[in-house]
Amino acid sequence: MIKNRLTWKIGGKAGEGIMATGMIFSQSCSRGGLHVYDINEYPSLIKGGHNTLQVRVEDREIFSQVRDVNLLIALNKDTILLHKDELVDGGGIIYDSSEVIDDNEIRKNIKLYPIPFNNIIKEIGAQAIMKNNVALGASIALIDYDFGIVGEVIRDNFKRKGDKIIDENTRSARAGYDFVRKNFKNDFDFRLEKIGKSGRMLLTGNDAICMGAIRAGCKFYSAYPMTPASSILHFMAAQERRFNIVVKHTEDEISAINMAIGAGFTGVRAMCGTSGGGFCLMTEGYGLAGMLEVPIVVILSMRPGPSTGMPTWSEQGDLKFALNASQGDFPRPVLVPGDIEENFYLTQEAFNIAEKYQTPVIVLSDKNLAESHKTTEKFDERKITIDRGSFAAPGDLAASSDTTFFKRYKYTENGISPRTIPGMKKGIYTGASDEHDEEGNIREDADIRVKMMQKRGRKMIALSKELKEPELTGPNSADITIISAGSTKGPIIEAMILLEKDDIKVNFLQIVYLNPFPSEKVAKVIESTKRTVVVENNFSGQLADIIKEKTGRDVDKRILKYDGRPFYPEEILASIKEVAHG
Amino acid sequence: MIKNRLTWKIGGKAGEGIMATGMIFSQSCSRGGLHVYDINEYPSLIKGGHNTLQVRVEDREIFSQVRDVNLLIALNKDTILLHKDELVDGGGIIYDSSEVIDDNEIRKNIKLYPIPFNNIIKEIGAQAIMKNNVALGASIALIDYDFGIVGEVIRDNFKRKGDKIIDENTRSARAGYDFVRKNFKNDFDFRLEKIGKSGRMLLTGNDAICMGAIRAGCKFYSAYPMTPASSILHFMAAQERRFNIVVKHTEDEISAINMAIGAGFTGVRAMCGTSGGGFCLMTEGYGLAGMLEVPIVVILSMRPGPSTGMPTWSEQGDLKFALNASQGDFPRPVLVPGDIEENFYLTQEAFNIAEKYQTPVIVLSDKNLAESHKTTEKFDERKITIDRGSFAAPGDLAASSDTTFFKRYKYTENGISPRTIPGMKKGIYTGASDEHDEEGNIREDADIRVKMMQKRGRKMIALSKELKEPELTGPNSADITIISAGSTKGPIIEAMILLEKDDIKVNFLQIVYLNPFPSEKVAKVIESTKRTVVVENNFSGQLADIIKEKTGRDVDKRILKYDGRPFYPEEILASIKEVAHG
Amino acid sequence: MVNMTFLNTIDKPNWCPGCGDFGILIALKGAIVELNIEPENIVLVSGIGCSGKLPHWIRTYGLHGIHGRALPVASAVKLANNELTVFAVGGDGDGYGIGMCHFIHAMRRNIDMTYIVHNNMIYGLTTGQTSPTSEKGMRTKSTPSGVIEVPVNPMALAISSGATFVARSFAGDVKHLQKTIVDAVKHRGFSLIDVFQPCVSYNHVNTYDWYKHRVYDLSTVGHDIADKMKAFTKSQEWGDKIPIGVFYKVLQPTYEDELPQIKDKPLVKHPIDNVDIGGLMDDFV
Amino acid sequence: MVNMTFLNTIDKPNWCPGCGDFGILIALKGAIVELNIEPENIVLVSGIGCSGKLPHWIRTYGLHGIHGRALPVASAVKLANNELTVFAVGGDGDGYGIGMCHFIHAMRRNIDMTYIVHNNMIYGLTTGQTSPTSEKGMRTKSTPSGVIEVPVNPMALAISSGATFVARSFAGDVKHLQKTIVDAVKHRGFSLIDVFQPCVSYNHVNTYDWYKHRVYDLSTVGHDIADKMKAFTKSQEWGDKIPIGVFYKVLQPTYEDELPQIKDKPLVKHPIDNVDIGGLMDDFV
Ligand SMILES: Cc1ncc(C[n+]2csc(CCOP(=O)(O)OP(=O)(O)O)c2C)c(N)n1
Ligand SMILES: Cc1ncc(C[n+]2csc(CCOP(=O)(O)OP(=O)(O)O)c2C)c(N)n1
Ligand code: SF4
Ligand code: SF4
Ligand SMILES: [Mg+2]
Ligand SMILES: [Mg+2]
Repeated sequence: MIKNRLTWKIGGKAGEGIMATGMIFSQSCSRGGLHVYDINEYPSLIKGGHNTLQVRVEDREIFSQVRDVNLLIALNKDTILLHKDELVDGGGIIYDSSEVIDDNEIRKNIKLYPIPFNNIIKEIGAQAIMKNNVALGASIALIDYDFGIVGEVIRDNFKRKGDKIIDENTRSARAGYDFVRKNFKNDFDFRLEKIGKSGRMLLTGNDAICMGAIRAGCKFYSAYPMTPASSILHFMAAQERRFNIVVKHTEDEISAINMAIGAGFTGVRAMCGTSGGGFCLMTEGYGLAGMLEVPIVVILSMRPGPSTGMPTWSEQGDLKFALNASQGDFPRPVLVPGDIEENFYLTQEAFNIAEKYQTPVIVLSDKNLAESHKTTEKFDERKITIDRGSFAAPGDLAASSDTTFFKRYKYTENGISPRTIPGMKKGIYTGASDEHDEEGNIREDADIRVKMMQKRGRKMIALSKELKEPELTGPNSADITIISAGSTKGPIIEAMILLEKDDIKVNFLQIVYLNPFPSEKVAKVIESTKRTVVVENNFSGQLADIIKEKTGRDVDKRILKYDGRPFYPEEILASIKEVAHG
Repeated sequence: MIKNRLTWKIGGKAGEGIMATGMIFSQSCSRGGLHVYDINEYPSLIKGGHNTLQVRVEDREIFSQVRDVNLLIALNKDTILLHKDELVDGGGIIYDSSEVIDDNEIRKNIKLYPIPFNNIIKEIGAQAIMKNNVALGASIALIDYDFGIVGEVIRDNFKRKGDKIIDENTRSARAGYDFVRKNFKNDFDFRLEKIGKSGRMLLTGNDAICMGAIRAGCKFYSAYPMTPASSILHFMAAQERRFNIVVKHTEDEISAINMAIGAGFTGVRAMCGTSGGGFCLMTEGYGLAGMLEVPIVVILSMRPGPSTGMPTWSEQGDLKFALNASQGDFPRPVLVPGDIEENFYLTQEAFNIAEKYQTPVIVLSDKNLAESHKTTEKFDERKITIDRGSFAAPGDLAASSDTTFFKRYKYTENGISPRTIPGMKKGIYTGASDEHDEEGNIREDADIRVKMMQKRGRKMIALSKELKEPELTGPNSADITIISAGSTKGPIIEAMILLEKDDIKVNFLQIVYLNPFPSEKVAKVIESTKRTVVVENNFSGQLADIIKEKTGRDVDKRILKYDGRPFYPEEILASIKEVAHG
Repeated sequence: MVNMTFLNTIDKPNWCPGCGDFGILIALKGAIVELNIEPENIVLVSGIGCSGKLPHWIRTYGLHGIHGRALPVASAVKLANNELTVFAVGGDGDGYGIGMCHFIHAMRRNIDMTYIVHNNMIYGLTTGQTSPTSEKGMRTKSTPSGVIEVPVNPMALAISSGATFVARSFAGDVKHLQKTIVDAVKHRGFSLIDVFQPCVSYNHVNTYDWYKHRVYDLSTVGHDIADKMKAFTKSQEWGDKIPIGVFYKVLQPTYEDELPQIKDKPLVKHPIDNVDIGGLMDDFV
Repeated sequence: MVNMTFLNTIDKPNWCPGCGDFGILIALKGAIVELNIEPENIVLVSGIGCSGKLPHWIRTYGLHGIHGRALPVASAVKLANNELTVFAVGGDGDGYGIGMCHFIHAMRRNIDMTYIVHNNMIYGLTTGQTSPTSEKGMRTKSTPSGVIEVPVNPMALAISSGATFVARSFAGDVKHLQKTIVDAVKHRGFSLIDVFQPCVSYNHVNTYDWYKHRVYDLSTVGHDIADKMKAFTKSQEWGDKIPIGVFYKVLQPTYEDELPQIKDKPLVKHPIDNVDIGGLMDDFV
């Protein structure tokens, strides 16, 4: 019997509440003090497509999904056919007993738990859609988990819908639970046991981005819906009155970024968010923010391209696009959080960088990070500082001329000029998207042009000095160093845990600041390691290209995956072994 | 006395016909069998700003402007003040004698030619605006050129405006000519003499792009006006009835590229053109063309960014943007012509690549190339091939299924699939911006995704095998190798001519195909040269970055200019000497 | 002779059961059969949305492009080959939201094509946010406290912008819709059909019933489709009674009519292997 | 007390001598003085074009952004600090061409701001191409054989889209324009002023004289600005007589009115150093 190490997976038709049921399971585990990591798969259509939610539960922190499944809740036959091979020996399938299953198709060592969903539902007088809950309850019984917590979660989730709904859901789950207790032997190999209250949150990367933004004092969020960034819009909109934020679903992404610029210019912390196709439409505004030196934060949540691609799947194919978007040279800081905590802290930091350096800042995320839930300790607010950068001092303003514009674009050593915002007396200026002088007047003189390009350029130098260098995770010297950025962090760490059993010494360098890039550090690490690999969720190895551009060094291997699915730790493990032994 | 080596410059207020007058001079020289290269400077405003046209004339092919000016036509006092220091010893200034000039401000060895423009105009009963022509005529007398050719050019240029206009213009020029003959000694050091009829064209880079497109059979051009691409729109629109082309000034650049896609999909050769800001708006459509595998040609004519930047000036700041525009990985061929001839041939080739590889192709130009005139031999049409790529053969069509879509995205060895267009019986399919199977049906399966990414990717491999490797200009082995792309070619070649007198051995590698990048060749060249420099019209050295990404090699020096002005050969010369001796 | 079977695809529509999009697909197929246009001479261009998937489920040429950009693509398809019958289809977000700029400009251009908007007053494919036609006060994921803007009025905009055939129909009335499509295709010029399309998954306000109780056909009340002012007045009607049918129709030269370049033959049929630029080069000597 | 001198800048306008834009600048300055708004509480947002340079030549806060995007920027300026007086200015290409999508959607949003369009029926700064308001048949650099489209009708579009103050004026009549601007600023809600602005360099058709002989003020003919249908009828008038003045005006709640978030104080005045997310984190436990 294996306790508190389980992957539970539910699958069925889109639109049948699979995700909601899975979430109740995730929350129930988290509430019981266990660690949870879940990941969904669903097509870009609303009803009828195949959906899954896979929930991994352990008693230690979990960093990603794994491939092996222990218990499969199949709400339709497709789910069995599609996922039976993911089951480990001794794993089980809960399914509708009215489904005819060809025994030969299922491996011998898989346990089958047919359940008469319809009968049960009829018996307790519930609606057909309650089938999910029956299955959920059944699974709780099999794994021998505390049903009380599940009831509690159901209660909390449906609070707003009233007692009747709570009751129907709870009864259905209970009926499934009871049915299993009564009809099957208590012999399922994989069990969960609560280990006390955790106080941990269960949240997605997008949730964390929103919390980071709200904590940073973001007062304006503008966006046009686009998977996988849409849930940021939904979150922010739901919180707009509680935290005094204006959230605008705009007519398009062009408007979204230009609105953010208007708000940033006026002095509030402003953010917009989208995915690749929408970011295309934002690129012109992105350059505008660079030229006007208006602070904004742009969340770019990646999904597989090119073009519409695979809207509900995951990829990291926009690294180079983000780094080079919009015409001309200007500071383009790009931050790449690797997990849910980093989403929170880096989004918060992005606002500081944006205001301190008066520049747009991109936070690069992806669908895998955006929508997967993970149990996460409450964020440590002591780590938060709010740095609003250099607003013009009252003295500067008082001393400023009575006839000219304020020197909003003053040449300074670090390139950062004192900032004024509308409403400030004597701070008046007009910002121009054309090249301009210190006051913002349009100028085409060669010397002014050169000075302004250098002034803006110096901001990036100053920023690069301030940022923390990436640190190696794992042993200081290793046979193989993995370099990566973004949501691959989770499966890499899990792969490293698996590798501990092997004699391959591996460490991991996570690139968090893609620009300014920590070239020296990366070059040093590559030099001091026997072999270097990158792990990337894209076709061409964009990070490896960037590393080469910045350090001149080739990595030894590009471990790439571009089928729309994030890496499994097992895949990374296998590739690393190949590199080690090959 | 120096014959047939002259730089003539005219300057005055915008909107006063300076450019037109300068063009008459350029054409008159070209018609006389001389070689001409001219370059304009003007601000982004319509009237009153300072304009110049600088015309360099020699009896050998000229590749760029030079800094030294021999004769300055100053239509206002500003022109004298701004440009007197560009004059060589023995140079002259033609100006309005009513202007009060402080003799101390002008170097002793500059010859002054004050001319009573207003009197002359009054005498011959012409309008005030004819001043330019008087000045032109005066300059022709000074340099002792054939007035007959000037008269001929005036006649041709104003043919459509009628005899009265022709007469007024000619008489004004003649009056200026006669005035100089009568009132000044025939002692100006710099002379032009016609050397027979040339039959050469005098045209800009944009003219050449249009001719290349028309010759390639482009039938559809869509654009939204944007300097320095606007004159492509004007050219194509003026020719649309002559060559049966539909030219559309669209509501925005988004529409422009999507229209080009619609036309390309339907089977005509289609092109759109813009500058950086407009290209931002095209990036989403650019990815769409990549995904749909629709051939289109995109002209991206660069100007200084970021954002609106310096709309009427020149820069090469969009290299990395062009290479990485739009989300995801897909084939993105980028061609960078270096002179007017290459504009013609490469635009023509771009259509072949687009259709053969069924992909969007970017032709990257800049304002310097777009708007400067150069005498150019008529294009050699024997070099032209029209390769329309693989349309589905009648046999394929006949054999295709009666119930399914045509396999428009068939997996093939080189990634290129047989193409059908609307109207073809049995070729019916629906192209999708979503990931799709061979028939275009939307698919999210991992294996189909991988195969399709690889199929599209293979097209780039096939293309890279077909393209000509860049060749070294100059000696095979050298002390310094210059690497560059685009319009820097001209001043580099001129600098090399200047360097011939020195003992520094220099050669030049021009990158024409920025993607697929000739990595091997470039690496080999860098390795086999003592020192490598890049010459780039941008702030950060984007080409040098690309070289490093592709070859892992640093160049020894980045010679950069980013004040909105193209390089003078003299500047490159100085920098090269520094590298050689420093 | 084209028939329904030919038009059917092997992939089956994956819209939610009961979605109004099914009615539009059926009406469109019906109209094509009724008009008897060869499928290889039809191009259907769509944007992104539930609506945007339609071209995958009808066996004509199709281009399923990007969000909001069906109209420019479709316009150029027609200009490139004016012998084709061209449709643009898409959603209300697609056409009246992000695509608004093209919408207005396509109408004043009057290219001979038919634009069918699946107007479900919601963003379907992105799971239920406000659309430009969502009614004021409507609560959605992106506007949990209710929409603040007044909705766009596609009929009024079309009448104001030069569209020469302006109609509305209802996906719940396939016969009416099919007839409207047939009339639109027969009309020479740009035709707009705004189709009330119930979204059973995310719009629980504007349901089949909601529409059924409100719509009435303009042709039943003696509406004069040639009268622009009357059409505008009708476009302002909303509430308990909502007109469907043709609001406005006028004959104007099409964009193509004014292009001598394509008088003899469509662009796509012009040979290009040997375009003679000799004269053009001479112009520059 | 603000005065003309304060508003003057050291840089002088570099529009072509005689350009209609000068009239607009003078009227705008006059209106600001008349309204007596402190310059530091004014923000002028523009796009790109000759028109777009205006904010550089008046000493208030200004943002000269990108082509066609003045409205979203200006809208957000107002939402971020609703104590400011916000103007958007721009050209006809800027606002009705590339910016059309924002134009329609800004109007239905009814944020309290004033949008002044320098409508010269041409692209000025790019040296004379067709604009969306160029008349049919007009020959320009981009349409040497004449424009094929019918022009957009900004008044009709505004009336159709929910703008609550819809007016037209003429740069050649500074007094009229100044009064119109003053009325527009006083109006609570989105105000559109389409200004006939002669471009002396590139539009040789629609000149000062052309306008002078045609325009008449609606206020002189007893036009009822509260009547939407009448306003639409008036919007259709074009030719020998062209109406200027206020076409339509109605009081509706502004967008800001429906945002409790900014009832007490503007967004920009909310402290942010220590936003308490404790409760929010608890929601996720
Ligand atoms: C540029 C861009 N922004 C956002 C999206 C995401 N997106 C896909 S469909 C859609 C809206 C769908 O609404 P609608 O157009 O009304 O079509 P429906 O699904 O309701 O038929 C959006 C915003 C996208 N694909 N591209
Ligand atoms: C995205 C983009 N496309 C094109 C341009 C080039 N451009 C600058 S101004 C302008 C149009 C000017 O016309 P209008 O808006 O009517 O202003 P006007 O100059 O007439 O006042 C254009 C197309 C640009 N700056 N940005
Ligand atoms: S979400 Fe709405 S519009 Fe989309 S398929 Fe379902 S019912 Fe139809
Ligand atoms: S080009 Fe026209 S609009 Fe622009 S400044 Fe000159 S006259 Fe005014
Ligand atoms: Mg919709
Ligand atoms: Mg204009």
